[in-house]
Amino acid sequence: MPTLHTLNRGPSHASCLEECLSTMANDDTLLLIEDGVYWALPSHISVLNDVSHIRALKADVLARGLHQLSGTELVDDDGFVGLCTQHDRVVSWF
Amino acid sequence: MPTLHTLNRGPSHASCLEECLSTMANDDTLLLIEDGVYWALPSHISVLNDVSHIRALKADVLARGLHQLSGTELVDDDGFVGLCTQHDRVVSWF
Amino acid sequence: MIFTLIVQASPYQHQAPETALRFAKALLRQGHTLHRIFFYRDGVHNGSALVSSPRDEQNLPEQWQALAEEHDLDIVVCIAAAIRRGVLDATEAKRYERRGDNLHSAFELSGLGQLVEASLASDRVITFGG
Amino acid sequence: MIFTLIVQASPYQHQAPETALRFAKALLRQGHTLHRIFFYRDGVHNGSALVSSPRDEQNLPEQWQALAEEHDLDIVVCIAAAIRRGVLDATEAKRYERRGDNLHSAFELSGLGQLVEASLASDRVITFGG
Amino acid sequence: MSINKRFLLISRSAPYGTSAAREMLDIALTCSVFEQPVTLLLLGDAVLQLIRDHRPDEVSQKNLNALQASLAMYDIDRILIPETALQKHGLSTDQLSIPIELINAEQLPALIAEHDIVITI
Amino acid sequence: MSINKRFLLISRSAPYGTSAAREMLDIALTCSVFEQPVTLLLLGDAVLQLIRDHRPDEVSQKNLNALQASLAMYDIDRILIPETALQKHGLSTDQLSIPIELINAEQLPALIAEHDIVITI
Repeated sequence: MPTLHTLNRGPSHASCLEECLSTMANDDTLLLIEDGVYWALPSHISVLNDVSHIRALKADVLARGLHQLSGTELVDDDGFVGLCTQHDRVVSWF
Repeated sequence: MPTLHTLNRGPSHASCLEECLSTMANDDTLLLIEDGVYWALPSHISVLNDVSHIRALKADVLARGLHQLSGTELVDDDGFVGLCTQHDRVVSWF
Repeated sequence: MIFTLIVQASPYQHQAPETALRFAKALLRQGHTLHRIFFYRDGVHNGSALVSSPRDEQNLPEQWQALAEEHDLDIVVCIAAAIRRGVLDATEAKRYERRGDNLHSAFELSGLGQLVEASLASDRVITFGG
Repeated sequence: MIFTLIVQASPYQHQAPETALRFAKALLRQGHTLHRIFFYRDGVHNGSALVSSPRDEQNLPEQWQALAEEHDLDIVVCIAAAIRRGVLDATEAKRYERRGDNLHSAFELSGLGQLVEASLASDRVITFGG
Repeated sequence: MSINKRFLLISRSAPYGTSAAREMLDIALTCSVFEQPVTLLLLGDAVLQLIRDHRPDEVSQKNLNALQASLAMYDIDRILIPETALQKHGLSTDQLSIPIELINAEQLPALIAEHDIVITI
Repeated sequence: MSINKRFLLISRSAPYGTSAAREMLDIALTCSVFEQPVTLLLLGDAVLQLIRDHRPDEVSQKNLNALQASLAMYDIDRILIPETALQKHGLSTDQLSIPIELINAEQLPALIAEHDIVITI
């Protein structure tokens, strides 16, 4: 039943995240990729308070100099594939 | 001295408009083009309250079925060129 | 598991195709099946044989080609989207009387039906957009 | 007045090039001078000679070509942006050993210096992005 | 094709500024040709696609209203819009080009869960 | 070239997700090569371009920090960021890769007015 949502837009694209969140069920997972990883910055993470399962793509976090992001679990590309298999469908927000 | 600002993104891109507005001087003009013309809808126009000079590009208004937009002065392509000549520089927001 | 990927963004300008490439490599590494990669919208430019990159930058179309050859992948560029954007194989170049073609030989031009068919045949469909 | 236009978006996917075309026609109609149109980023695809459009849709690259020929315009495609995106003239196709070229003959590949030079020579520089 | 999967196409884009609206409809019609049930969900600015009386000849584009009108002929009759999106733009259903189904924001997660394939565009 | 014009380049984009940051720097360096004074204004997510310790080899891209570090050698030393943009992302100037000039939001209209050519990217 649960859905994996990926999101690749940064905080300037607030409506992209809002629309993503509006479709998320409690047991869904949000995977932040590309510019979406900036939502995991301490100054933005609170908008994700209602999301139980948050992951961020490791390559994108490292690429952008966000090594010290705490609190958000990182997944590598294999983990991304794993998340896809563990959820029934994937919805991409961009 | 005054600047012409064009903006081509719709209400989903609120930060595009916000950043545009943050750079506008009192005597500047805002020209809404392409998807930017939706800001002239009655439900959105109030965010432009502080802008003294607002125009919308006629072709884009008509293309999108917004013929009954009232309150916003329309300019055609010749008017767009005219606005460029009447201002010292043009800043495009997209 | 059987995957299909949809790539909707142009390479270089958007990161999405690079993310899709890494994802494709990871799923193949794990032993999953990649039924098809379908390139749509400006994503059709991933099929260009004319892209060149400085030596220290990656060439996405060539990487797709190499991956497809290594794993015998079906990489399809949407024909309707491609023709409007100037991505042609020899057949279409002739049909539309254009002076040449530019689709990398590993790619195939085909219709949106290939997207629907792939969705039916796959366990997961993942979109990469920009 | 002397104008230069910068077009940063790909045709068909974005409306910006079509807006730029209408703007260019309007300024020429009014007797202004169009010093140069500079195509940058995915805007380089405006220079593709391989785009085909159904009869009831417009072909932007052909329209640019027609306008340039009618008014003897200087329409320049950024060479660094173009090579990375697979838009080549015969010289670059040879230099990079690609199998063909696809730049419409009315366009010229050149460097960002042409953008700076045009800005200096013009009264107004207008960017069309998407 | 024998297997049926339920397709959900999600659009977030206004019409004409980009080709997204047009290219979503192209996927929808293809699903229908292949006899797959397809639902359209229009979020945010995508609601604006359904305003009536487009005159896109002004910007040299094809009329999306005409394509929208053809959806019913292809048995695509589930076009969903969240009430909040309509309200945000100050629109009411009688201003739209085709009949749509209003959905409460709370129903969106269930909507996603009842589809097999979700394609955003 | 003899005529001098003051160029202002405005970016609104985060790095790496699109090529905008890179292609803005390419214009900036070209202005400098042609001996034209150029100012960079980073708004919104563009501030994130200046976070330190990028490792873009992870996503097969070139390091923007390195390009940013070369700006000073090209006499491009006016890199402006609105205080509000920095605050929005919870960043302080000492977390950034290169020295920048903070600007009050109220000064932005005057900044635009003091430049001849404004290019957004």
